[in-house]
Amino acid sequence: MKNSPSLDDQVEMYRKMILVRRLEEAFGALSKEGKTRGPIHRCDGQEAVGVAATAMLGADDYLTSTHRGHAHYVGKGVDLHGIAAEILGRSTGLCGGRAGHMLVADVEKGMIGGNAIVGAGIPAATGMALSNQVLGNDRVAMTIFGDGASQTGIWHESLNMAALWKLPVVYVLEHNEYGLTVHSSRQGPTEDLSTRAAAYGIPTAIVDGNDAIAVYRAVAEMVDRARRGEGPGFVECKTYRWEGFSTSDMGGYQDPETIAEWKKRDPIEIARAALSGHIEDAKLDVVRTQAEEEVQAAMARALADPLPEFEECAYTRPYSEVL
Amino acid sequence: MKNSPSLDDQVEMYRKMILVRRLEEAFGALSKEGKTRGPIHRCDGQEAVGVAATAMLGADDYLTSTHRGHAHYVGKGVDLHGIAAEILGRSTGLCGGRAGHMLVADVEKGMIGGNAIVGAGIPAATGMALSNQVLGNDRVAMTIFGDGASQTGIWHESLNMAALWKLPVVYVLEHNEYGLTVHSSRQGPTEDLSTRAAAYGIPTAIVDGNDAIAVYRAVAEMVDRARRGEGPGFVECKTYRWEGFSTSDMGGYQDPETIAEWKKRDPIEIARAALSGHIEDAKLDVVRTQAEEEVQAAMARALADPLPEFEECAYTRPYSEVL
Amino acid sequence: MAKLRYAEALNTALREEMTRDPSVFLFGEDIGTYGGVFKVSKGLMEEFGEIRVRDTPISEQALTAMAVTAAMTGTRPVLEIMYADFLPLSLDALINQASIYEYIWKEQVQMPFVLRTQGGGGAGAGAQHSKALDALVAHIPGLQVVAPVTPSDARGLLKAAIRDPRPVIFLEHKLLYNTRGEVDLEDEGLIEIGKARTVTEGTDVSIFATSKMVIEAEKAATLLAADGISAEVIDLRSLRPLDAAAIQLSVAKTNHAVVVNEGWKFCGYAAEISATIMELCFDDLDAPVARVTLPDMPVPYSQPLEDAVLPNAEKIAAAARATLG
Amino acid sequence: MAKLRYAEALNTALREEMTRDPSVFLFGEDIGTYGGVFKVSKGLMEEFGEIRVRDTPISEQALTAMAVTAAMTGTRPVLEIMYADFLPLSLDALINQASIYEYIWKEQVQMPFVLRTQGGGGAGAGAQHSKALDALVAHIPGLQVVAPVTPSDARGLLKAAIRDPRPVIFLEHKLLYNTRGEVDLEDEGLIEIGKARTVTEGTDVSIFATSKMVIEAEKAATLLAADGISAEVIDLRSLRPLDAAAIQLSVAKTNHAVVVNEGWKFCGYAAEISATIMELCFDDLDAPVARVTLPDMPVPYSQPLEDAVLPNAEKIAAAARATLG
Ligand SMILES: Cc1ncc(C[n+]2csc(CCOP(=O)(O)OP(=O)(O)O)c2C)c(N)n1
Ligand SMILES: Cc1ncc(C[n+]2csc(CCOP(=O)(O)OP(=O)(O)O)c2C)c(N)n1
Ligand SMILES: [Mg+2]
Ligand SMILES: [Mg+2]
Repeated sequence: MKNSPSLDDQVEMYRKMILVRRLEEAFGALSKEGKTRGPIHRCDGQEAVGVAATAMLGADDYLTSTHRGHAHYVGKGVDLHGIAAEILGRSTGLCGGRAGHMLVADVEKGMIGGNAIVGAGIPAATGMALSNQVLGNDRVAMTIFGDGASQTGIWHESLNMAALWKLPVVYVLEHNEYGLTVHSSRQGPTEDLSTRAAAYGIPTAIVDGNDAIAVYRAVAEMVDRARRGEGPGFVECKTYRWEGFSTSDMGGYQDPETIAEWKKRDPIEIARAALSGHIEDAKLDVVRTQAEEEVQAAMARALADPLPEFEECAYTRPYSEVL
Repeated sequence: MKNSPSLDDQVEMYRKMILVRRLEEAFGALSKEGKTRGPIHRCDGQEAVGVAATAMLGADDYLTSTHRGHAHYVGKGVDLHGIAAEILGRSTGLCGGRAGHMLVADVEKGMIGGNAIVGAGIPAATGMALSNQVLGNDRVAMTIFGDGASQTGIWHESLNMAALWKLPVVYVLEHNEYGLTVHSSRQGPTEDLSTRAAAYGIPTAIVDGNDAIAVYRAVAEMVDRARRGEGPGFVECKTYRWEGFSTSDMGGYQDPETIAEWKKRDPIEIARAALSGHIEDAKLDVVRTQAEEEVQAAMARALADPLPEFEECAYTRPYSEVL
Repeated sequence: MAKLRYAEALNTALREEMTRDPSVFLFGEDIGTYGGVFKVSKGLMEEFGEIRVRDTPISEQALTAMAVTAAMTGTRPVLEIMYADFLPLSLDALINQASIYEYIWKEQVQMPFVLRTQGGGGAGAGAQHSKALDALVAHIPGLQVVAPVTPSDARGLLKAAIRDPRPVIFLEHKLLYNTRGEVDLEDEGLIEIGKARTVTEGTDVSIFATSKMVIEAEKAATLLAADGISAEVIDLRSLRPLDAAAIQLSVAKTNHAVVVNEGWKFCGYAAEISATIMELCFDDLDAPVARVTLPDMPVPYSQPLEDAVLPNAEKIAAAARATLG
Repeated sequence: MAKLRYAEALNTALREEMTRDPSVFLFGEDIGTYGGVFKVSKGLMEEFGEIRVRDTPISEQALTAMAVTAAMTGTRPVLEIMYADFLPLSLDALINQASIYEYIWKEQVQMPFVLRTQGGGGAGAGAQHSKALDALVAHIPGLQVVAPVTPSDARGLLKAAIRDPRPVIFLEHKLLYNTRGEVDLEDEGLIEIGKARTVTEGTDVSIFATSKMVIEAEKAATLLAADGISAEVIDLRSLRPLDAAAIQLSVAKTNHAVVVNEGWKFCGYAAEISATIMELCFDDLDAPVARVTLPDMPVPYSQPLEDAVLPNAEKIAAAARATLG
């Protein structure tokens, strides 16, 4: 089928989803022990979106993300230890601990970056696509954002301009049914949100967000179009948030049965099932084990890393005064 | 036909359109003589939208407008001399000269108000509709805005909430093909803009904006729905701006032939043609003459009125310091 | 007297005002079913229904504009903006709309709305969730801005704000919600907007502080007392309008002033207070007014970095000592 | 030397920089076909094409955010925001995005963009089109803010701003576009951001002014000279970073200072300058620093009302006289 991921791509996506899941679990556990700082937004159960949507991008392509970006970071090839250390505020973190988990950026990997202002990643990627058009290169910009972010006005201003100017940008909606604690049915009048993109004449697709292959195919088509100069595309990925909004969520508003239903559709298991028959189970087990070990090693190293000293990162011009 | 204006309504709309046209012409002439202050945005050729869209509203219903609000003001029943005096900065103006022509408000008439921030009238009416819903009254809020305003993010945030909460608000798009000097084809990728409202499940209609009866019918249906608690409606009125953007427009970007074509479809003539056969020409001539005299009288009086003294309108709390 | 958490005091104020006046309604993100991310509106949707307590989409710009016009047309909206960092999204509605109408429309309208939000650092929330943007809103004519520190003030000022005929920006602090204090629930407890509160009397130096910085200033006063310096701590409480009389009285006594605000320094709220003190008390001042603020940079995430940039008791005490020469 | 209108000087700067550097591009409302409502970009779309000179929809919020990230990825965008009154719509992009990235991302990125806009009153444009919101942008760390008054400075600062690796907010004034002045087109003419300009030397009182208020200050100096008062007029020109050395030197000489800014007073730009002068020059000051600003209210439309509220030469001279006692 057109735009299908190769078997290698599929294994890599499987591996990366495991990296993300284990990372989320590790931080969930640390948080319960009181060893993390600030809220952490886990994406357990949604890994297929971030990992598969970014799988066909090069390091030259740009990605912008949200407060819930771990799968996006890993998908875009950002170093796992660098992410873990940043989340832990270590000086070895990708941003030296200045950014924290919601704002990770790695320019070399085209990940610029996480964003904790809901909706802000959308014009950000659109501006990068504008830059690509002005420079005449063939880079594509992508932004992954939530159903909640789709209610912001800046979403619309951005999509309008992208469609008008045929900018090379791909919009990936990670629809997990919740904007913080409010169900999407109480944030907007329609179930699908991509109809709004269609109103600008932007090609849209709706896919099962827990099926990495489906996400990959739909997004790859849009990326190709964008790279060919045919303008923006929009993919709505339907998924669900297993964990609370963040580690500080007090819960009580998600239905346990719905969570249980969705857990039956674990994106990692779906990816694995698609591979079995093509690749031996034992080989896939090795992939999994190695991924798990990689997370453990990254976490252990990050936890042992030093916190930054303020002097290393005091800052002057254009900040007119520091301390 | 359902929701059709009565003959009396039609005559009244005819009369009000003449009031507006003569007002625009009077200000155009004064401006050429250097006797006005600041830019004035005329609506010659677009009168049917503002006049007909508001014809079925009561004084209890709310209307918000734009920088190009003269037809909206007159449609909503605001006193002509009060408008003229405000545009001339006189102390007898509806706002004592503090507001100027872009910001006229007359709370008793439900006109609150003009707005020179493009797009700002849209959440304004939506907020009034929210207030109506909270208070449980049966007032309707309406906002008239342009094609340019339809590119602002706040348009979308507002329409989403109106649809979600079934607010009693009617959105009337006065599509005159230009946002300042930029043609609508260079502001957005699609010819019709109401498709965007449809993406929120809001009922929409597209009408000939130069035909007062067509505007009236479409809008009246939406007003009725809104009043019945069935939620917002959206009417896109296709029209054209004969004059430049404002009295300070240096021109050069509108095609004279297109203007000439549109002038053949003068909304005042269309309204008159619809009446002829039902009402004697002589009677309609009297209506016209009286309207023209009303404008002359209002202008003459306003021009003779005094300018305000600052002391009358210095202002203290909550403004912490004045002069 | 009840001992309430700050968040509970606010909750009480909302309940009291909603009970008293049916035109009061609440809206904002996550304030309904969940009761607000800081639980300030806990239980109110159950009590007052979904029309008067409304969860909203993430649309701060329109929400603020809607609060302005809803207030103009018969209701008293109380809008929660989850973080002060999002105030820029509210600013067109505040600067170009709320600020102008009463005057420009010749007193035809009033806008009795309250915009509640919370700002400030110390929670590891990062550069986009830790700012105190007081200066942005305090700059706007026609708005009143308050920032209560004690639970009792929180209740009293919120009730006053809801009853006020004009817009009030109500600034809370994420690290205050769990602090406790006495609240006299028998008393109506209204607090007049525009009046400062003397926290500690003193004779050597006046420390004017806002929001959570008042607590740091109190601690600084203790540190200074150990050095034999008597500091007077004043909680400005009403950032706009300002209690100029209280400022003058205090500086006339101490001849030295330190201003503490958690926002940025350059063009920040502390600049206004510093300039005002200099204008009002020029002859009384023995030294320049000192400002203790966030440095002019983003709030970093990692604990040692965030600790280094936030104003605190030690920095305030050091500024006071420097002022005394 | 050519005598150019201010708008022409800006146009020249844009053309020079676009010719020099293909990564410079312009976008904004009505800047292309029409050449900008103040005709600053006249002829540039014809010359550089529609990709590099782009008319945009009315979407200030996204446009500003896009300037930030376009600047991060290899281009040098120059965005025109038609009126400073619309800056609130740009503010999330400036405060929560542009302000933070270079620091938070550990210097991985720079953002060489310029946001041009124009503010101020005097044209009968009403409360939503007459404001000087300098304080809003000057408050933001990581941004530089300039406000040239002469055509020569307009060209030189715009060229410097476009070449600067960091964001620059470029403030023009609607009543300056038609003013004329000498511009040396033979010379590159770059002007360093961060340096004030002495307009008139004097010994009795220092008047620090911004944007069009510099012209009013010059007129005030003439009025004062008639009274035998020698005023030194300094054009701050770079609102941020501030030329503290120039301020200190001048006040050391005159011992009296007046600050003039067309924005609101409370928490306004003048408050920062006033506080800074007091901090830097406390022992030199013989009187409190005076502020001359727009009063804290909306700009009314009608001529006598607008005239009454705008700061002008008479008010500046009066403040200077009062300062001298
Ligand atoms: C402008 C803005 N408003 C509100 C918030 C608070 N907030 C953070 S995440 C969030 C929900 C976002 O929902 P969605 O976009 O669906 O992302 P998800 O959390 O589901 O991944 C909210 C309201 C914010 N960070 N920024
Ligand atoms: C937020 C904002 N951006 C830009 C402007 C400048 N401006 C005034 S009117 C206008 C065009 C509006 O177009 P449209 O909504 O179609 O109204 P029309 O003038 O055609 O009636 C523009 C760009 C403004 N007033 N407000
Ligand atoms: Mg979501
Ligand atoms: Mg138009």
